Amino acid sequence: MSKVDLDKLVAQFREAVLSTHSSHGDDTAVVSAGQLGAVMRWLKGAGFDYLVDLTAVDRLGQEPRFEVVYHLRSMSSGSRLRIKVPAHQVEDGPAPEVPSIVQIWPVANWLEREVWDMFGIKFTGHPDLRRILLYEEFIGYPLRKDYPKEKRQPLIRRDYTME
Amino acid sequence: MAENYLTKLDDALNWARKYSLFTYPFATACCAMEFMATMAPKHDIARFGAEFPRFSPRQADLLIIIGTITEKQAPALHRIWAQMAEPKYVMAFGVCASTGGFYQNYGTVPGCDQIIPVDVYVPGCPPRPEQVLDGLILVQKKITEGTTWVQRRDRGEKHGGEWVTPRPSENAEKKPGHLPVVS
Amino acid sequence: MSVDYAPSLVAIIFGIAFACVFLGLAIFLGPKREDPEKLAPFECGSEPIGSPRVRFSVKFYQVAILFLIFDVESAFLYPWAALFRKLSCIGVVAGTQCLGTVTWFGFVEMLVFVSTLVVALTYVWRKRAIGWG
Amino acid sequence: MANPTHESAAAGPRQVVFGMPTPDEIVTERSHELRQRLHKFPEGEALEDDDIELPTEPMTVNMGPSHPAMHGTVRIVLTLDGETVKDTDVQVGYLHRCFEKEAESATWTQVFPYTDRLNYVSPLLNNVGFAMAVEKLLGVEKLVPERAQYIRVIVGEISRITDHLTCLGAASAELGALTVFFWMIKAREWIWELLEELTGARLTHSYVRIGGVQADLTENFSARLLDTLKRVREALADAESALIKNRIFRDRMDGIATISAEDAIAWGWTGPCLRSTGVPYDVRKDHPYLVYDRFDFDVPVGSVGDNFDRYAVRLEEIRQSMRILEQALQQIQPGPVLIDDPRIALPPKREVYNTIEGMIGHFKQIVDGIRVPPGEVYSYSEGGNGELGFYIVSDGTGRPYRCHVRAPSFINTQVLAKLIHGAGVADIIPTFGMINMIGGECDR
Repeated sequence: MSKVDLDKLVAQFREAVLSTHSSHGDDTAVVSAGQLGAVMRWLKGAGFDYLVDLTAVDRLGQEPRFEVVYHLRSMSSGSRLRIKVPAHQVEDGPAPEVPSIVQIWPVANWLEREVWDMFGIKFTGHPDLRRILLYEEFIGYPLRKDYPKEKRQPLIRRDYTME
Repeated sequence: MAENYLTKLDDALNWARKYSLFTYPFATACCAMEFMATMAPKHDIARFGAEFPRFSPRQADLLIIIGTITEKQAPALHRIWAQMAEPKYVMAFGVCASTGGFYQNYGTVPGCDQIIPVDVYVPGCPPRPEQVLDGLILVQKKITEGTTWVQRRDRGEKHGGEWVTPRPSENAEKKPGHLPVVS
Repeated sequence: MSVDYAPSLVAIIFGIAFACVFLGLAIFLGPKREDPEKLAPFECGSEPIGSPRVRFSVKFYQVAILFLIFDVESAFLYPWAALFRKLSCIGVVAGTQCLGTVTWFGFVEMLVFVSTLVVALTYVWRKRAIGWG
Repeated sequence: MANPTHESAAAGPRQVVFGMPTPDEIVTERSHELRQRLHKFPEGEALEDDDIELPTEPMTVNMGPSHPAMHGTVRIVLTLDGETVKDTDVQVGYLHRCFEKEAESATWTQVFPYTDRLNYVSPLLNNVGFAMAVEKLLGVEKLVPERAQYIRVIVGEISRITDHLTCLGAASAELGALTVFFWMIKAREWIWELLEELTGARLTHSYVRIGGVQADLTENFSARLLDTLKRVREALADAESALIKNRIFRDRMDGIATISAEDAIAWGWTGPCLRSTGVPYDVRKDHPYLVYDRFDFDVPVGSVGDNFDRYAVRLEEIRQSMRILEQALQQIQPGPVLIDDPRIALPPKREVYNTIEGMIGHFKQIVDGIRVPPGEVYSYSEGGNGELGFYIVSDGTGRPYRCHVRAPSFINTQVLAKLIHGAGVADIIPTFGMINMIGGECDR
């Protein structure tokens, strides 16, 4: 995405866009969670008709602990954009909330369910927010930095003494 | 050593069962690609009588667990093994099925023998088709010797038998079906 | 002409015996270990949901019955074809040659049989009972 | 002991007690309903018995995780009305092997074996994708030697051919054409022999390194590759002549699961599936990476976007990959295959044993991993099933802080529910086969 689009975005949403930077050729805009729906709708109107990817990063120790990362692409011009949304996690408080964009791009359905499954970030307005990769009985969110890698929660194990 | 347990009729039956193993390929991951190659004309599994994959546990003798077994898949695996008609044999195809391979994490079962008794483990990630055929020959040898898990159980051998199986540690809570969570 | 039915009798007996031997072998020699989990319905490894006793649409029954009718019809063609030479030949049949006069009786007989079923077929076709739409 | 089945939120499958309702229950329940329907019809017409269709109950069936057509890792809870599918709940995750958590505890080079097992049908394309992402983060993608880039293109296209061969073979087998399955697997076997010689493994190669590739091409590799491609072309021609004009195959594939271009874009489709709907989006053409801009090949595009178009696009893509291979084999020049920057690539063994810097460099790199400057990058390449993206965040240590994979199979499978609504049960198999969902990549 050329510098122009980024400036247009900042001009359009002055208070929503917290900061913009560009690293390794990817233009990034950090947007506040509240305005996310409006920004995304505007971007879709501005030609970004393709949601490439949606994921999250757990930056344990920094203040906005989670940040949800969206990658957009415009089919016509081929330009790409990354939108980041900070999500705060109060110490063992309720799950962080980010508005869902399933209404804008249907592809976000499973992607948001996966971020909920792996990070515990709730997407308000998502039609069917359940775990997608793990089983319902799983407690905790594995891709968080404080979840140990080998902490298994087995559904079923063979009991040698019973045979 | 195991020969004297078997009578002539059992010998004949085992001989027949050995050469007509109908496989239930419980295929999940990358090893399935290698299983296709084992079935394909070049490394033909049909030479050993195990050509016909039966996708219903009622008609299968040999359950081949092909690929990684995850915690979410484990109940399905146990249910299919339980629904297999007797006598049933199990072969763990690949390192992930045998010990969980290099996926030692919250989502993967560390080896399918945590869920069902296994007769033959075929190492390799994925094992070469020759290794798989070697594993199949090993299953056939165990059938004739009478040392497969099903035959041991029919003879009433408890764990006190000569083969060693991992025992749950003493502090494991005594609920059936649950080992302590390794943290 | 006395037709010797002995060979067909032996064939029938052999067929039944063959089936009984193998079923018997399976029943007597096969180990039996039933437990509730083994007898549960097999649904690709998942917990069985819903009940198989569900009211089906009548289409299935219709198509099955229609198939049965026309299948049995084609079954009648076999004996007819075997005896076709005898039927349409007044006089002695030497192997494949009919020494007497050749008549149309065999052919017409089957024509009548088939045409009645063709009438049934057109009726079913017009009522769209065959189609899967 | 077994966990209770999850009740899907949508029209959840009713948990019917296992047992037949008694006859009088049926009579009372049905006659009430029938009387209601009769009242609706005017007097004369009600006697016409054709119109009254007894209400049928939907049947709930599991097309469960361990199903030959479901690649063993997807469970579909089907609500069927006779043959037509009324409601589906596609459940994935049965092969979730926690790639992203494993990547966080492995050094940068140790992640390569994990990337092999993402899309395990075309492993080298994942290797190349991951290596390019890390090089982009390091900022050295221009310094990768040219011969290494050519070798990456060559092994990548060979891997793409095996991907499409396996997908077409498996889909034909699921439709009953077992002979075509054996032809395709035979063709793939020839290619695997070649790759085994080059990389050491038939399937899990781990051949690409950050900064280049692990070893140079074996001697007269190009001659043997061209011969293999000729034989693969013959096998492909046999398969095509057997299937393309086969009435049964065309009836099962034509017009089934069609999707419009707008829907495909809205649902995030990429790769052969998107191209089958007419959108010519191919990362190799739109954002050329490595040396793809030096070859001329065209992007096969379907028209209707049904199952047969996806089959034909993949078939044509195999031929385009062969064209790329032939051009790459001519243009390749001798030269180094690994970047000679000691901070990134391992020094050659000769130096490791003889010089102290080589030994220390080798030791540091194996133990602590490559020092990647902190930052984040999203790098994308054309995988077997679509745009394979790697979003990598580094905090400066030798291990990735976050390594997310944009998995084309995970996103392509999402629209399966929409494609099979109202279709017959038998149409699920070719539709799922043509989406080419690979468990390792879908569930990561």
